[in-house]
Amino acid sequence: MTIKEQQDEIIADFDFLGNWDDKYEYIIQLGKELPLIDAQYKKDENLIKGCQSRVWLHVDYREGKLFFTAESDAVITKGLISLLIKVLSDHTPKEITDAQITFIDTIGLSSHLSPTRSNGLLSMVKQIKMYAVAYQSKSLQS
Amino acid sequence: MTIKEQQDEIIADFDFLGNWDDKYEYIIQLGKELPLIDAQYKKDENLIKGCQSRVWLHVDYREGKLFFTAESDAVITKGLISLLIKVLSDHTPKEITDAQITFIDTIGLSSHLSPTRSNGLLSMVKQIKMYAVAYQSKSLQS
Amino acid sequence: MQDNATIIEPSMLDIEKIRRDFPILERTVYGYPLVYLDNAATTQKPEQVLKAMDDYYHTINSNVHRGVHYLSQQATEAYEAARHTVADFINAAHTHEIIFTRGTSEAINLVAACFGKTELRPGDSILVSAVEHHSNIVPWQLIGEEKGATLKVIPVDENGDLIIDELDHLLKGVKIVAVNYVSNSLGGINPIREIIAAAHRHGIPVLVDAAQAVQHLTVDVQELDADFLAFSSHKIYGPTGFGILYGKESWLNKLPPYQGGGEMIKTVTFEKTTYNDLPYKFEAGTPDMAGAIGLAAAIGYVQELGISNIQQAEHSLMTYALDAMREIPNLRFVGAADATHRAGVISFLVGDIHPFDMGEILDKQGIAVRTGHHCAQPVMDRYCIPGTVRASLAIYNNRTDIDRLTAGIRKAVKLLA
Amino acid sequence: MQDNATIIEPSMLDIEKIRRDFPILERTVYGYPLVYLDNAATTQKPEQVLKAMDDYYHTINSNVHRGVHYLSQQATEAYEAARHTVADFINAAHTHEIIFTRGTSEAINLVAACFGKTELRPGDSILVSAVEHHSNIVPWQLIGEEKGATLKVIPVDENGDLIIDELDHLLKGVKIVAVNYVSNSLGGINPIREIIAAAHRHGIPVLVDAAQAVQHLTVDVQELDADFLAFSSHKIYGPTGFGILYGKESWLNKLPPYQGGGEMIKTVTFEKTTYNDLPYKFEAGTPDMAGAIGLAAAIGYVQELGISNIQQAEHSLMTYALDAMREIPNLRFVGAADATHRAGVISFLVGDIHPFDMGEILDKQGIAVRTGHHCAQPVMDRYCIPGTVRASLAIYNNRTDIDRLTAGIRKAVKLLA
Ligand SMILES: Cc1ncc(COP(=O)(O)O)c(C=O)c1O
Ligand SMILES: Cc1ncc(COP(=O)(O)O)c(C=O)c1O
Repeated sequence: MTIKEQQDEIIADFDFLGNWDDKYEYIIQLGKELPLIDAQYKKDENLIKGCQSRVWLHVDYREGKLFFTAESDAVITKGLISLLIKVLSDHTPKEITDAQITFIDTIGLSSHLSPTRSNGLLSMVKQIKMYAVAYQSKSLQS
Repeated sequence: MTIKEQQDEIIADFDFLGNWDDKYEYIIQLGKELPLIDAQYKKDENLIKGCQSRVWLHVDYREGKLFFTAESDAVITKGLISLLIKVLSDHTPKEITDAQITFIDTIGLSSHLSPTRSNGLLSMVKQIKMYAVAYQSKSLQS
Repeated sequence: MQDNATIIEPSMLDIEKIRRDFPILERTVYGYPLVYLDNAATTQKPEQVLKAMDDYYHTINSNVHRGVHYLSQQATEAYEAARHTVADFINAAHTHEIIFTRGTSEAINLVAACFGKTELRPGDSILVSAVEHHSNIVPWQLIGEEKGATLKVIPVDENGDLIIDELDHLLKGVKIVAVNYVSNSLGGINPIREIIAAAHRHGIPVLVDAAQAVQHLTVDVQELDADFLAFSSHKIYGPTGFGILYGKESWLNKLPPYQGGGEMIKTVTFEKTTYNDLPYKFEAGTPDMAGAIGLAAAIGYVQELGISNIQQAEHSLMTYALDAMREIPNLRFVGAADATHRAGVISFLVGDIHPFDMGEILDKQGIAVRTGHHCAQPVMDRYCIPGTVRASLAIYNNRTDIDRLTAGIRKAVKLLA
Repeated sequence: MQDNATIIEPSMLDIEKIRRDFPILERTVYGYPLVYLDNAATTQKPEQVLKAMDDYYHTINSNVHRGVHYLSQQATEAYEAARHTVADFINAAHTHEIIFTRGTSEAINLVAACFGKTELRPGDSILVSAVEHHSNIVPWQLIGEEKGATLKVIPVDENGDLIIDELDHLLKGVKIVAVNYVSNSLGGINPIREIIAAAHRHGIPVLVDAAQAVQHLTVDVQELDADFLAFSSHKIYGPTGFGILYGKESWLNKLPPYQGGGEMIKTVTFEKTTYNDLPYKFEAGTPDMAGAIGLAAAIGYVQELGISNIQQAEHSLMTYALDAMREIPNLRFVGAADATHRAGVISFLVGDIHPFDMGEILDKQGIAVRTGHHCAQPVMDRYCIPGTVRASLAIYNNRTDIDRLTAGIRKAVKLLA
């Protein structure tokens, strides 16, 4: 699936969920399920600046594609991260740099991307994009 | 005349003057007439702190009474000073410390006594009172 | 809940009437009527305060002090009357002991910088407590770094109480003590009388951070014998961007000026400048006239209600809230659990729910609380927690607010646990 | 007067319509309709500004940045949008180059203190001009005294023009230049482009005091290549107690922090504190949310009218005023006599009438002007005068105001001369 298709699928899933409780219940469920980041990667270098909740992000580069694992100590953030990873993992650096992340807005959690919230999710998106740019220029050189 | 009588006389004089122009004209006239302070007394020690206009005040003590001469570089202030001196000069220290200066208020120039105006007139009243207190304690001692 | 609640005396105040002075309380958030329990961060403003500022701007707005003209004199009188209102409110001995600042933070920075400049030497120390707001830590670190002085800390116990048994020992080498009256992160009322008495026995001055105190308790600077005291307008129903530094005349006269500018000087030449008298020596630049007038109106509002009536009403609501929250399984309070040692603030956690998650689910229900470290990271480090959820009260909060809060917490627990 | 007046183009602005935005202009003073010509001290505020602040307090008032809840996010967005509006207004390259302060004075003090701390050594000098406001002299004296640095002064000629022929020579040993764009005492527009260019040739940064410029002229920090620039909200139709420091990103990153407190730090322990990114590094404590929103509304108001339309209208009124005043016997202008080199301010004296007397008689006629040294004593010393009478214009002033002023001066002359 493309990044766009992945996002559309998430949006469709959320359309089924009527009110905010159901949406949050679903995200929280995802947050509880997210495979924990490998313990060795839950270290300070992988910590993303975020005032309210902490987020760790690890990246692997295999066969031209980027794979992410992540963790947060806040479960709602973790749930959103899990969606974000589903959307962006297993794609080429170029696909990731080109991607528009729209689903968070569409499902009504845009406040998590507000620069004023400083909760780590926006920083995480930025960090993923930076990794993608870095690997893209690397792959262009090699 | 007592200080009270002097003030009443001034107030009565001003009652004849209808509008503000006439009152100011009168005060300004007085300001122009005030016998200049003796040149030797127009010195920094006699300068009274006042932001907008400068006021010099000199005091003489003769036969149990205080006599004031004064000067200001602003003519309206000078006119008011001339009234003030007319009221307070040639009185005993005790009469001066006991006196209530009400005429400035009554003739409608109370703003000159506003602590926020810092134009020297209020400081001058305070200074005169301080001289009076000083000479009063002196005369009590001797 | 009602049944086993502590006995609550009827309040002298009509809270529903008070609420009508705060129209923002009628708004909705996500379709729910707003429950505003973030008052320790900033309070809402009554119409009386907004009207006082509007009136100022509509009738006498003008630069103060240096003007001969009518508006300027009216503005100056209103501005200086505000200073008088503040002096009266905290019972300062002199009106000129009241310095207008931008807020508590600036007030503390002013003292730290000016005191530090002349009084701190390498090896000296500054004593703060373990429950300070960053604004009462960082200014001292900044000047300490410059002067080679270090911070010492009055420790805190598990209940959030300062441990003051060792105070005499701690005070060795200390040049100034800076402590808050009420902690913004835990809500505990600190034993500042004891701290001030101990410091004064050693001839050490004390700055009291009263940012979370003046809106809840009677504060009398002479009775406390505080050398300096700071608070913010925006936390006591006044406008943003304004605050107070009280300083004893003798100290304020002793300290060098802080900032340079208009009004704080007497004469200026390029070679030499002489400074103005108190309070102007510490007020550089055009002051915040509307801010002063707004704060005076806020203090007037508080005085009309009566600070002891406010204290009683808030105590009663606090008791109600603590009782109700105690019923929630796995909820634990951070800091003192009883209402008597507390003003305004309830910090809590439920199970291992992250405060940020709790805050978000409460927000979705229209309930505004604060989550995180509350600018008091050392307090969080002390308890080894990432932060707390903080509900904080003001005089317009009612039992409905508390019922909504407890119901909201229960709902959040159901979703999150 | 009209006959020999300079040709005046019709203004693009409807001044009478503008006046209706400022209800205070309808008030009377001593029975006369108010003529407010003390705009260089502080301007009046349009309803749009008061409404923006009222709306803020009525709908989203909340502490910014640290809150998860809805109001706090709304408040933060409005607050940061205000920063964006300011950045856009002076064409800053980055929004985070805009630091919110209490006013011009605080902004200059901030730069003086922080720049001084790391960049000034004994024997260095700071270059100011002979026509500075005290707020751009005293902060440099304070830090100079601490660091052993001294002030040097760009001289001024009889007409009030800065003498910049010797600038390259003057700049020797100078670490920073601080000059105003428009002088508040004389109204002259200073050659800051030339001063900045000369300073930069020597690698010296320049702070521009734009307190009397932004409300009258287009100010573009990138075009000017200013390193720092300061102005006050209350002089550009905004609320009191608020102001702006612009700094080039590179300089702001280089300078140490100013005050300590919440929001300006990243992490705090009692041992060590790390500072936040720009602009927060320089903003300690709860900010003045309403102030920021009020200033943004004021800038919006100015932008809607168009700063070049304002400039043209004010120029036209200035020409009218200077022409009319020139007819008054014995009236002499202090500073440039023509409208082209002047913005907003007319400083004058008549014969040997004391400015204080003139101001009082004008006041009695409902005309508000300022008298005295205008916080620029060195300027008065330069001209050997105790002060001036200063009439200063804003966009709501009209020819009636000027006619009332000239008639008022004539009446004062009749009484006083
Ligand atoms: C040129 C100039 N600089 C600085 C200031 C100081 O501004 P504020 O008093 O708003 O801090 C003023 C006005 O008072 C001014 O006119
Ligand atoms: C105890 C305490 N001290 C200081 C401050 C700082 O006050 P402000 O941010 O208004 O400067 C606060 C609030 O933020 C506080 O709660």
